[in-house]
Amino acid sequence: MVDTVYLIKKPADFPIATLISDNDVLILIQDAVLRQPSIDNWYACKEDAVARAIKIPESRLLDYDDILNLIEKANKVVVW
Amino acid sequence: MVDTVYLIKKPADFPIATLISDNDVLILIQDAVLRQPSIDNWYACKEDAVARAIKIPESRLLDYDDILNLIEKANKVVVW
Amino acid sequence: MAKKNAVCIIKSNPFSWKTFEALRQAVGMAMDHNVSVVFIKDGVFALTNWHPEMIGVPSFDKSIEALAMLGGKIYVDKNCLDDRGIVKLKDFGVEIFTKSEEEVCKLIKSAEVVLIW
Amino acid sequence: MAKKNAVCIIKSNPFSWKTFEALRQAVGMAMDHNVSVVFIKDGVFALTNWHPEMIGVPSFDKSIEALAMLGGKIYVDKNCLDDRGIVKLKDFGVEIFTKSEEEVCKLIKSAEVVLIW
Amino acid sequence: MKLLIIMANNPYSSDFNTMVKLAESSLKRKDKLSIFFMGNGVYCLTHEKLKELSEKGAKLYYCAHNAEQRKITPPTFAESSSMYGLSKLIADSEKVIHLV
Amino acid sequence: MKLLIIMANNPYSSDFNTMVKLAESSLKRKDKLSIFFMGNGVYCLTHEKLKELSEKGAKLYYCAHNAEQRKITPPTFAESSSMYGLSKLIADSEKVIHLV
Repeated sequence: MVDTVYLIKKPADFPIATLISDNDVLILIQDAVLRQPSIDNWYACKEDAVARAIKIPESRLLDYDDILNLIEKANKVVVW
Repeated sequence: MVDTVYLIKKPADFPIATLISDNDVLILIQDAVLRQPSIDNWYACKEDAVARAIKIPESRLLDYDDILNLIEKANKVVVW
Repeated sequence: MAKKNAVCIIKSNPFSWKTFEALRQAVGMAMDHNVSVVFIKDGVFALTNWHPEMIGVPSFDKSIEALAMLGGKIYVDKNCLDDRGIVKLKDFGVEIFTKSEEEVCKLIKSAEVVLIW
Repeated sequence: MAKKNAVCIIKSNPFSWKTFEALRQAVGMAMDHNVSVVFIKDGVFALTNWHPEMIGVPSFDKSIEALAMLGGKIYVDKNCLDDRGIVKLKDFGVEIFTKSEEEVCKLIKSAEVVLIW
Repeated sequence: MKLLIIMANNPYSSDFNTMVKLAESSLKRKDKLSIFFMGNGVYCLTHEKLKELSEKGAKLYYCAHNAEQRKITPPTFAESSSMYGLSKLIADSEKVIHLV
Repeated sequence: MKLLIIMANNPYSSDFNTMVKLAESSLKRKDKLSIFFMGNGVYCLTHEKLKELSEKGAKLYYCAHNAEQRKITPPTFAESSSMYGLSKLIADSEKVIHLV
């Protein structure tokens, strides 16, 4: 069960650390794919990573359909 | 004699350190007035500082006429 | 139509049009929803005695008043004020509540809609 | 009309329209002036094999070619490449010179016009 | 799902690409999609992509005040609205994506 | 002095205020002032402040390509130009202030 999906737009511009719990998911989009976070529950927008030629493990990559599926199942989505 | 006038727009977004020589002048404008640099040869745009209620010593403040006078006398102006 | 708990987080400094638009949005929402506006990071400068008209930005004082009148709540992160050496807030004629970072997190977690500016 | 030494510094990453406009500007200037374009900081990503069309941004390959044809010089800060783990540049069919930070500074100091993007 | 995208950034920003791609994907999965343009987002109203999204089923709204302020002539397929209209859209949506 | 301001940012940015204030001050000291609008800077063309600057003596130019792309109808007091036109302006200027 996903509580909050956080969409992160800028490199290393993460929400307040205490805000993220185990049930939350971070998705790096746009330039945020340039730096990878040190926490565990993160994914990246596949198209934004591939377009920028940034290597991110396949298992971390989500296409837009995946992102919308996650958002639908979550309690809310926050673009940080 | 002023060589280069650097106009700085964002807080702490200074030019490469080795670029600034004693004959150069840094002028903080816009949001750059929020953080004061540690080097010596800097000024701030008076209106931008006063508008943001940021306290900067009067001797460091330049109005737009002062800024243009400095730019005219300098070899060049660079908006970093 | 559902009345929602909406939280508007203002994290950017107010020295452009962003905060003005954010507060206009918050006022609109306060007519239907429970709205909390929270100033964090450089957003806290919005509550100081600065002079928007000097830099070509409109004042949002009226939005702050309207927000309070419509029952919206205004919060500011205490740590972010301290970090910036801000000791005195401007008197908007409305109550501004200080919160700890932990309390801000709780507010965000319990919200149904969160809009970050 | 004076022919000038102009330096265009591209420090922002290329993943929006900025670099595209910067290079269009550099090509225009190269018709009259000695133009050097220098990629520093995240600007160096412009020289990798990325895919602008995937994110709705036009390719600037033609501008790079035109710039070189008009005698413009293209430089990249070696340190900035290393910091980002970039080992291989895209082949634009034009020569791209690597420079040290010190050399970049010299270039800026000796220029008459400096445009930062 | 009932999805609302609030777009407050200009058409030459990365947010524009994100908006278009999320919208296209959302329409493909038969979401009920609304997009609200405000602030510099009203500059998107004259972009050809919007007509496409509208034809595919997205409902487009804009803050009339912001459009007038920026002297934009909005296309007929977008609906004039206000901050109060946005409030109603938020009430009717299950998820809100705020791009600014 | 002969001053050129290149404006590549929108009218709701801090750069807009900087441009207006520098321009007003420059005109007061009888500079020969040119302002060139490109990229998102062409969105400034419909702002009322520009007419004022033009009447006070500023010469205004814009990249016609960028204006067309953004579907802006430029005012008659601004002159249609190009990147090559900008190059000529740079040649003729003593100082260039680049706002982007």
